[in-house]
Amino acid sequence: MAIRMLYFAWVRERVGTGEELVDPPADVTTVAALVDWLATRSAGHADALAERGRLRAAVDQAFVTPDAPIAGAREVAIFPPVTGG
Amino acid sequence: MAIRMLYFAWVRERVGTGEELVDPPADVTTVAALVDWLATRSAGHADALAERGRLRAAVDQAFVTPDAPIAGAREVAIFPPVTGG
Amino acid sequence: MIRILVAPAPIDLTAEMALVEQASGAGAVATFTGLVRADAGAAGDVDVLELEHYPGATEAALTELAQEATTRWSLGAVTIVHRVGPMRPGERIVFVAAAAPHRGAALDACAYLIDRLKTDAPFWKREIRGESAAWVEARDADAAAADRWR
Amino acid sequence: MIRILVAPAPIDLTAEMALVEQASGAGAVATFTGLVRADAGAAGDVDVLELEHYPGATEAALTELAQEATTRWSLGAVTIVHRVGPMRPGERIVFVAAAAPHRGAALDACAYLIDRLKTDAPFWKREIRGESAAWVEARDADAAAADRWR
Repeated sequence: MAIRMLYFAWVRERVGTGEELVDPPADVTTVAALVDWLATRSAGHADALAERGRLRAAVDQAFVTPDAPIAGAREVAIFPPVTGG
Repeated sequence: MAIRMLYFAWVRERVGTGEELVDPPADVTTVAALVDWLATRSAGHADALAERGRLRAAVDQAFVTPDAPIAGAREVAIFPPVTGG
Repeated sequence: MIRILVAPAPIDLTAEMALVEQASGAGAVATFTGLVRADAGAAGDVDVLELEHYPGATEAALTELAQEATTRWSLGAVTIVHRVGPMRPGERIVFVAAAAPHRGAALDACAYLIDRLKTDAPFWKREIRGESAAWVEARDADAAAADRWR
Repeated sequence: MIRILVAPAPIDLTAEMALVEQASGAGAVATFTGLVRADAGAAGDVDVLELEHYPGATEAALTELAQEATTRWSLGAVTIVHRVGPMRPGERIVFVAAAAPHRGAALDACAYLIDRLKTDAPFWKREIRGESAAWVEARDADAAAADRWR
């Protein structure tokens, strides 16, 4: 099933879009695996997702760690550490 | 030398005035001794100054403890614990 | 900037905040506002709260308090405004603000200012309910809160 | 009262404070206001600060944060207003307020809200200086400040 990917801040800039629909293979079951797979999609993706330690993620708008499952997820967001306030 | 006495809150109400000039004898050298001497001036003074533990004082607008000297003081204030803010 | 104001007029929060925010280095502003509480417990609702103070000594105590805060923390502005005289439930009694480059200093200084003000500035509250009036008793919790900073 | 607002309009402090002060049981109101700093250090002055966020997730995160505060402290009101989009030095980025019957809860809850907001809400700052733009890096101190509350 297709997942709606969202990218924010410099991740968005480097990927080249803030939003895309993706359909990862069945063996991609966690956020970490999804990031690995996304990084193969384009040079922009590879650049944006190179430094895994600087990436954070949310699955269906809930903040998660990289080992979080993505089974059934409709929306996954990848972004840098937040800097609000 | 005369001292300007100031009273605030319920001390003022019980003394019956907010301000008076007093000229204590030479052996009255501390705030505590001054309060003892003031308490003999009227029934209102005695009532206002009866509970020494509930009184606070300032000498020339600086907050002091009962053992503080009053030598040279121009203004002494007696009042309850403060309740601002 | 240190601003101390003790006056019977209602506290103009918008104007006070503008002064604090315009102070140099104000990236973070923490404030505390005390209001006359409408529901004053077992004794029934308060109609009027009266604030008495010690003119001259009050301003001196608040100025000293503000100066102590600026020696403890790097602050762009400290404002202490305290209303005196009669006021109604819901109205502002006191407004305290601290501005600093970063939030830790602003938040800590604001808590320090209001905790110390409660025990170190010569104000006295009297609650008026109908025909009766009662002086507010000092709270041990206030002395304990102020002692945290010594 | 819990009020969450994420919007590009300037933050109306007067209106926000009025809402907080009118909440029931508001004897004490603590606020924190974050301003765009004019002097941004070695890289020179910031002309414009841009705030990007994650629509939907931002509001959900702030609502959850406000609800957590109301379970920790007895609060009459919690307000979190965060501006997004472009803004100028001196303008308000964020306004947080907590109202409670007594000051301890209001002050603690206010510090909690801004500390947790810094690490738990999906906002990203970009500083624009002349022709160049740079994303602000997250600060370890913010994570440490948020961890104090866990």
